[in-house]
Parts: sequence; C-alpha cells; structure tokens
Amino acid sequence: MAKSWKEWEKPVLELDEYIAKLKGIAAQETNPDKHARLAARLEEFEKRRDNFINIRYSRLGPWEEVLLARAEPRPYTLDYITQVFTDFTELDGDRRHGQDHAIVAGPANFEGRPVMIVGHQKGRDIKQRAFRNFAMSKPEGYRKAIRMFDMAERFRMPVVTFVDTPAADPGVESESRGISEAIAASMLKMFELTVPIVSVVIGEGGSGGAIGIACGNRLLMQEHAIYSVIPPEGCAAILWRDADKGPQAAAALKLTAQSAMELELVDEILEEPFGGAHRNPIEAATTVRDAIERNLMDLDRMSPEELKDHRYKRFRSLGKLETV
Amino acid sequence: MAKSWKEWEKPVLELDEYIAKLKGIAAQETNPDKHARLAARLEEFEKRRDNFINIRYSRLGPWEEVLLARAEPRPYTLDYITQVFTDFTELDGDRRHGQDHAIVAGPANFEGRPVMIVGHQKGRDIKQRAFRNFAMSKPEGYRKAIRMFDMAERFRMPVVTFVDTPAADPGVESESRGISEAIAASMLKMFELTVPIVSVVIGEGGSGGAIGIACGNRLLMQEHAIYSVIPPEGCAAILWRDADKGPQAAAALKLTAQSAMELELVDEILEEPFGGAHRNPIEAATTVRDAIERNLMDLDRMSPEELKDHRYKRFRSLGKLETV
Amino acid sequence: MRHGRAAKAGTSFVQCQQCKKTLFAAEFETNLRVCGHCGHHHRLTYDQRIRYTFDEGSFIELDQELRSADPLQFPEYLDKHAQSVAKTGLQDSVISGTAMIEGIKVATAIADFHFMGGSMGSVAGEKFTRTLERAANSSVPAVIFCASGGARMQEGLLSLMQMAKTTAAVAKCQEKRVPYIAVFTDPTMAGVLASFASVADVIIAEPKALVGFAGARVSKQAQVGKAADDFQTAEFAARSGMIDRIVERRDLRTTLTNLVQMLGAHLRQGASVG
Amino acid sequence: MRHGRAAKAGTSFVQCQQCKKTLFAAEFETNLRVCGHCGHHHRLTYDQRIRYTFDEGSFIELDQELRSADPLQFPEYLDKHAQSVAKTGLQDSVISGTAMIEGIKVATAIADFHFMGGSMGSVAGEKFTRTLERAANSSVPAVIFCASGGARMQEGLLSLMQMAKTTAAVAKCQEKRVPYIAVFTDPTMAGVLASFASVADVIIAEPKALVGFAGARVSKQAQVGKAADDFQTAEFAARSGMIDRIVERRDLRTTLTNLVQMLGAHLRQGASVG
Ligand SMILES: [Zn+2]
Ligand SMILES: [Zn+2]
Repeated sequence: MAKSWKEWEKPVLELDEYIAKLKGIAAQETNPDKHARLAARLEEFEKRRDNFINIRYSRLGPWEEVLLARAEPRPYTLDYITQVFTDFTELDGDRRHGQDHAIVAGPANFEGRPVMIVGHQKGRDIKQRAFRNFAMSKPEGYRKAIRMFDMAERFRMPVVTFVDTPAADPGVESESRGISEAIAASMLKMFELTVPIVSVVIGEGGSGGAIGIACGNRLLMQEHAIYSVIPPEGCAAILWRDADKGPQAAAALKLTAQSAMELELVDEILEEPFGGAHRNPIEAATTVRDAIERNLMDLDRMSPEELKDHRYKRFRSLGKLETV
Repeated sequence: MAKSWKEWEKPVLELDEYIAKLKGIAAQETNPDKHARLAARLEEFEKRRDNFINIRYSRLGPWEEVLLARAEPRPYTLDYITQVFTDFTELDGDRRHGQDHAIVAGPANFEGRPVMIVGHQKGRDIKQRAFRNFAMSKPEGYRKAIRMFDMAERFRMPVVTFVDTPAADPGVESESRGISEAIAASMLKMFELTVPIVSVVIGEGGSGGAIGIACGNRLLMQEHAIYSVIPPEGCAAILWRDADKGPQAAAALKLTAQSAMELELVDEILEEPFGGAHRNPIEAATTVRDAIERNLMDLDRMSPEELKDHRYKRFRSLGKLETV
Repeated sequence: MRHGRAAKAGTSFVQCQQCKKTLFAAEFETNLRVCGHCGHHHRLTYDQRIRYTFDEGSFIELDQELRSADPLQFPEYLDKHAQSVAKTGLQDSVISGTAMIEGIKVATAIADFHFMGGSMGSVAGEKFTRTLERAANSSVPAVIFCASGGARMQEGLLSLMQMAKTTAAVAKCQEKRVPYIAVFTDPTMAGVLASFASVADVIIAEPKALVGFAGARVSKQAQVGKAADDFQTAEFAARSGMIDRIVERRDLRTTLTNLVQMLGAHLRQGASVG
Repeated sequence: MRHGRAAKAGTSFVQCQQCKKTLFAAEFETNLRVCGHCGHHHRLTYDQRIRYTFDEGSFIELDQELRSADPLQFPEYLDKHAQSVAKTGLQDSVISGTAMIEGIKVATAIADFHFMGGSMGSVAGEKFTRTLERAANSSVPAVIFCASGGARMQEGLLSLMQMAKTTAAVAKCQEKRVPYIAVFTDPTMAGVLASFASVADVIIAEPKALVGFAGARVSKQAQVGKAADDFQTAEFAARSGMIDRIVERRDLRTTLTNLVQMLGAHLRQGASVG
C-alpha cells in the first residue's frame, strides 16, 4: 500500500515525464515525417496515461483519497485566491502575540464585491513547508481569523474560508498560548456573524484545526478532499497500536467527500478536473469560483439574522443518534 | 528633599514607635499612680504627634503627595475589596497567554448587588512586590480586564476599577505581546459598556498603565492619590536631564488630586483619614464605599445607552485649548 | 478502576491511586474522595459528582431518551459501547438535566470519564448542546463538568461536528446573557477542550487535572526538553491564562454558588420583575 | 532636520540620513524620499505626506481654528511651542481634514513629527477625535498617519486624557461600521501607540519605523541581552502580530486604495441606495 501520493502516483508521473520528453523532441524535429511519427507516439502515450488515470480514479479507495488530499502539487489556498479573487490584501497578526503563516487572511474582491478570506496555507517546497508550519496553525492563526471575522461582520463582507490542514499545531508553545481556546473562540465567532460564510475543504480537513475555520452556512468539499476527526494513522495507532494500518483506519473513519455527503455533513461536492485538481488548477479554480458564487447568491437572499440562524440550525442538526 | 515616604514620614514614624512603646509599658504597669503618669505622658505624645501631622498634612506640596501616594502601608486594592465588598471571587487569566498578578479582578457583592471589580494590586513586602510586579501590569492584565468588562456587560453588572500603578510594564516581553494594544483595547472596551463604571484612583495613577482601566463614568480620586501623564522623575530626566528634580517636575505636572479637580478631570476627591488612608484604613474604606454607593445610585438613573453616551461625552470634553 | 481501589474486598479501607497510602473508606468519602495524605483528587462517577455538588435530591435527569447509534459501522464500536454501559450503568458518557445549588436553579451536564473515556459523540454533543440551550432558553446559569479524552473517534466526522454544535450553543448562552461555568476535571482534553469547554465565561479546574489539546503521544513528543514538568495540567493551563481558578473539591460548591449567584443575579431579577 | 539634508547649500544633492550616501535631489523626491541605496524611508512633513498619498488637490484642511493653550503654565512650554510653529508653519503637531484617494473620500489626520516630536496634547487629541468622529458621522473611512513620541508632557494629565478621548472615538467608528486605517510612520510611540493607533482595524507601517510603548531610555534598559536587534521597530511589531502589513512608501497609495475600497464598500453602497 502506497504511503505517499508520489509513490502511489508513480506510474502516472513516469508517463508524464516520458510524454514531456517526447514533446521536447517533437518540438525540435523539423523533418515532417519524423514529426508525424513522434506526434502519433505522443498521442498514444497520452491516451495510455489518460486511460490509466481513468481506471485508477474511477475506483479510488479512502486511503487513495487521503494520499490525493495530501498531494504536494495540489492547488493550495493562495492558488485559489490568485485564480478566483482580485486585489487580495493579506492582513497579518493576531494583535496578541504573533503572525501565523499557516493561515492566510484578508479582504479581496470577488465578482465585483469585497469578501473576507481566511484559509490554511501549505508550502510546496521544504522551505515553504517550514515557513507555513505544514499548515498547522497556532493559536495566533485562529486569533487572526477571529479578527478578520470581526471585520467582515462590521463591514458587511461575506466570508470565504479554505480548509487545508493536517491538524492544528500540537506543540508546547501552542498549548501554552491556548490552542484549544483559540479554535473554540474562532468557531464561536463564526456563529456570531450575520454575514454569509462559505467554507471549502480543498485538501485535508484535519480535525479541530480544520473545523476551527469551517463553521460556514455552506460547507463544500472538493471531490478528492478529506475531512476527518483524527488522522487515519493516529486512529490506527490507537485502535490497533499500528500506525501503518492507516488505510484500514481511513476506511473505518469515512473521511472522503462522498462519505461526508452520505452523512449529510457537506452541502456540495465540487468535481475536480480529470486526474485531480493538480492536473488542471485553472479548471479546478473555475469550479470553486462557480460554487462560491452560486452559494453566495443563494445566501444573499437571507437577512442578517436569518444567516446567523441558518448557520446555527445547520450545525445544530448534526449528529446521528437514536431515541427510545 | 525626601526621596521616599519612609524618609519623609520619619518624624511621625519615630513618634508612633515611641507611643507604641509607652502603651506597652502602660499596659503592664499595675501601680495606679505610675499608670496615670504614663497615661498622661502618652496623651501628651499623641497630641504632639497629631499636631505634627496636622501641620505637615495641612500644607503638603506636590512632591509630598507623590511620596504619600506611593507609601508602602497605604491600603491597596485588595484591602478595599476586603473592607468594602463580600464574596469576592477572583478570576484569573487572559485566555491568551498568562495570568497577571499586577491586576486583580472578579465579581463581588456590594450592598446587596453583584459588581465586577478590576484593580491594580501592589505588594507590601519584597516577595509580594515581585509577585505583583510592582503593580506594573503586562498585556495579559489588561486582557484579563477586558474579559471582565465583557462579562460585566453581558451580566449587567456595574464595574468598579481601582487604579494604583506606577506605570504599565515596559519590558521586552510586554512589548512583544503588545502592551500598547492591550491598554488601548481595554479603554476601547470600557467605552463600549452600557453598565455603570466607577473608577477610583487610590494611589499612583501612572500614565497609560492607569488610564487603561480608568475610563469610568465617574472618576474619583483619594485626597492623597496622584494621577500623572509621566512619573515626575521621568519628566525631570527629559526636561532637565536630572531625575533628582522630581519635586520640581511634580509641581509642573499638576498631578495632585486637587490639581486634577481644578482641571475638571475628576468628579470627586475622597477625603482621607487624619494623616492619610494608612493611618485608618477602615475609615478610608468607609469613605470609598460611601462614594461608590453614591455614584452608583446616581448612575443607576441612566439607561444603558445613556450610560455609554455619558461616558463618551465625559471623555470627549476633556482637553484645554483655544479657538481662533 | 473507578476510584480508590478497595485494599481488600469487604474491608473499609481504600488505597490512594496516587500515593498508594491506605485510607479509611469512610474518611475518604467524607473527604469527597480526595486523599488525606497527598491531596490527590480521585476521579468521580457522575452520581458522586451530583451528590457532592448540588442540593440534595435536586438533580433531575433529562434527555434520558438519547442513545448512541453506530452510523459509521465502526469496528468494535458497539462492543466497546456495550461494555461501558454495563460497567457504568450509563447510556453514554454524559448525563444532563437541571439541579439546584444553594437554591439557585442551573442547567447542568456531567461527563463521566469511566464511560469510553468520556469521549464526545453525537449523544454527548447533543446533551451538552441541550444543556446550554436549556440555560439560554430558561434564563438559568449553565454548569458543565468536563471529563473527556476528546471526540469519539468511532463516530468519525459526526463527532468532530459536535465541537461546532456545542460551541454554537455557547453563542446562544452569550446572546441570552446567561452565565456558563465549566469545571475541568481530570482529564479535559482535545475535542472537548477545543470547543465548548474553553469558551465558558468562567473556567474552574480541579487540582492536577489533565488539561490539554494534543493527545498524550503527540504531546510527549512535543514535550521533550521544552515543556514544564506540569505540562498539560490544570496548573500549567492556569499559568497560561486559560483557567480562572483552581479550586479544591471541598471548596467547589461554595465557589460555584458565588458565581451562579453573582453572574446570574440579573436573570433572577428579571424573572421576579417580569 | 526635516528630511535628507542638502549636501551643499544651493546644489541639487541631498544626503541619506541613514547610509549617508549622496543622492540626486530630484530622484530622491521622485522616490518619495526613500533612499535609492539603502531604502531608508525619510520622515515626511505633513505636506509631503498629503502630496504622496491623496488625489491631487483633494485635501481640505479642517479644524484650523484650534490652538494650543498652556493650561498648566508648564515651564518653557510656550517657548518650545512657538519655536515649532516657526519651524514647521503648523499650529500644532497634527493637521486634519478630508481628502480623496482614487476618488474615494476619507477623513484623515496627519501627524508631523517635526512639531514638538509629534506629541499629543489637547489640540492633537481633538483633531484625531474629530477625524474619527467625522468618519463615523459621514460614513467614510478614516485614514490616520501617526508620527509621535507620545503624549505631550507639558499639558500633563490633559494629554493623558487624550488617549481615552481618541480611543472613545474609535469605538464610534466601530459602532458605525466605518473602517479605520492607521499608518505607523517613524516614530509611533507611547501614548499615541497605546491609544487610538493600536486599535485601528488595519495597521500599516512604513519599513523600519520605530514602534514602541516605552521611551528609548526605559526600553534600552529593558533590552539588555534580551531583545531582538530590531526591538521596537515595525518589523518587530509585525512579527509580534501587532501590524497588518509593512508597506513600502511607493506601494502605500495602492494598499490604502484597496483597503478603503473593500472595507468601505458597504458604506458607499448604502449611500447610493439611501
Ligand atoms: Zn494520596
Ligand atoms: Zn540610504
């Protein structure tokens, strides 16, 4: 069982690489005959790759969804911000202790209206990953979010949150500055808002760290995003004292977008481009933009008090239990 | 010029000591004649001391007021809380970073109604002074205060603040956790409240550190309290590059209760017992209690919105300038 | 083991779980299950907590009709759950209702760690939520005793959603100006700590209670060479500004009485007027 | 010295106050008085700031009638004040009014450090307050440029009260849902920092601006062996979470435009409807 997206995606990546090489050769080939042959070969390999993708992606298991949700080339929050919004003006700091680079935030224009954005931010290379603390937010990240929610409320701006974190930062410093309080206070603030909130899970929805900024009127999940109460490896370690049983735990936890939909916890699944969002980030962004627009238009019909009530009722109803 | 209260009060302290000794001897003296002589002598010295106090305290200069406001045996916030309130339940923590012992806070009952108390707290001995950080509050103290103000507002409790600090803590840690923001945010919160606020300066009203919790509908000052934009020594150091010229600076700064009254910045001066609050803490507390009760009764007549407006207008009008 | 272990079956002695000293069972009970030697506050069952906290006979249980489901068909969940039911006599990790404390009515919920580690699934989340809503709607203070390892893994994302749901109910309490007091007992962790528990108006903790976000394994990794000895205890959390008061069990009733009396006075005033 | 010093009287050269390099005066001016070599942002006078920030000719000064008094009869105050008047052509350390930024109207106040160190007495406090009230009452964003050593000692407790007064006016802006943006320029200290400046919705700082609570003397004592090299700079404050963005002067107008456009959109929408 593959342990990382790179390992799992290896056949495709190899085909991609070979195709890229062929393209390079074809571009430099001036002989028309040879060029035609190269083009045919290129087409064949592209078809082969697409067929391969087609087969694999039509029967993804929960563990593959985990790997895909964590894939390094997957578009991150700032990628969507760049594609979907204009004039994004990132605002920093919690006015308490520090600036958290694992959460980005600030106003931007969206389809002619200002909105407030808050989202977890991963890093793509080693340096960026460290800078972003692997998108594991510390208390100051959630407190920055609260500050943004507060401005959004006062300035009547809809809120869009992007969820993509393995978990909140579990370190000693985070504990001593109250990571639990920060997450809870961020949720509490979201429930106080009378402006529309749309939350989109674009990658890993990692337990408390995720839900801290995911209390929207609408919760959208990308097709290959996951959302879980605990990382599957952690679950496996507790259940079977074996972190390697992540795949089994992933299945048990029902953490895929499809499962979340079946449990009636999300409002929409956003279809991803063929082979995943990373294979066509612009198409993925278009889907995200359309979904945000559609949902905001829907929510625009509600009054401020209705929006708050709607959000309350939405979360109030969650849970599956029996009565005797 | 005396540099400390102890130095300045030395003649009185010596007389106090001698009188205490005489009292001890008199208490053990069984011979009625000798006892009568001792009693007469005691009376004479008490009279002498009281005369001395009478003369000195009738013409205190600004510097003597500074020394008196800083006097170690002066009653502190917790002394007034003990005398004036019941069921004080101290609440700790800013829910952000830490617990500040330089500010005490919590609900208590006052004349049959709950109120919220926030006050700077000095320490009387070396250990307590360090524990209380000399009543120099850090950001977490003001953020704890904000939390209390917030509860007072929600639970419709009048607020009483006691002001007694040389200044807010100026250290590196305080800067890095935003001491300026904390003070400003505390003032801002006070201006948002729709419950009555009475602030009492009971000792040193030290610049930003003081005003951070002193934005009441009513500002009361004890007779020998001071209130200043800068410590006189600091002022002297800037003006004359000589911190020893504190007395001159004290005069220039108009920092006594009397001056504050003349500048129309305080509402009431609370008379202190003969020789200062420390000579009769219970009497001092009675005066403070009566003043709080009187002012709260007055403010009770206003509606929540009126209270907020009143506080705004009170501070809005402060300043002396000319127009052309 | 629910509390001080019986030193020998049928005798009137128990052993302190902390210092291992032998204690008279009667004295241990009089001491509210606090060790007379080392002061260790033993974990309580829900019924002990009710007895020690509220006016005698005043607790009325509500929400009894709620039962856990197994919506994920999670491995072994039904078995584990059944074992806990058998062990504790509870139907889930929380019981809720109303009670009086020195004559003042409160809405209350008590978590019992002995039921699946006090974990919060749909039933616990619903009971906490109803307790807070009950407080908000009937204008009485809420007092919640927390004891939990966190969210209940076996209900997956549904458990995670209880964090949001219970926190939303806190917003209702704030809106209705109803005071909400949380008591952190040993342990108060993870999903419970990071939701309704941490946004109480006043947070009281019992001495030495475990209080933390990250699970023991994770925190131990993080702790190496960096954290204080009392990392993830009530004392550490208090020093970090997260807790209002650490209160010994014998003083808890008085502290709670003062708080519900003072912070809730405006509600009773309104009630007598209106 | 107000800005880059003239290298030689009558020539078209100036010297950078930071790196001491010689700069073409015309280029220095085109660069908005930022050194082309070291990037040092030289302090601006109020009129330079207006020119660099607002739509040409759009600034309308208000509150011109306000003059300082000497309520404490403080030693040498009148003399020092008169010297600053003569030096700067200002009547006090702040000018206030309205202006347009990319066609969007704002209420604004600009502090000038060259006037008694930008200190805040009754006049400055009144102008900041009126600016914020003006924003609140006419539903336009407030943009305030801070430059101050702190409260004006020479007006004693009256200056301290300006901290409360200006902060109260921020509460009015919040109540009226009006965005308020503070720009911290070199230096933004003490009584100004610890009042209206720090509770702005958005805080922008110029690079390397001095930003701190305690005066230089006090902070130097505190700094020994403990503080970062950039202690009490905009960069330190940003790292500490106190500042939203450090923006170079050439980008400031764009940043301000985006912010007043986006955060104030609801006000203009309301205006066009109502
Ligand atoms: Zn023991
Ligand atoms: Zn230079």
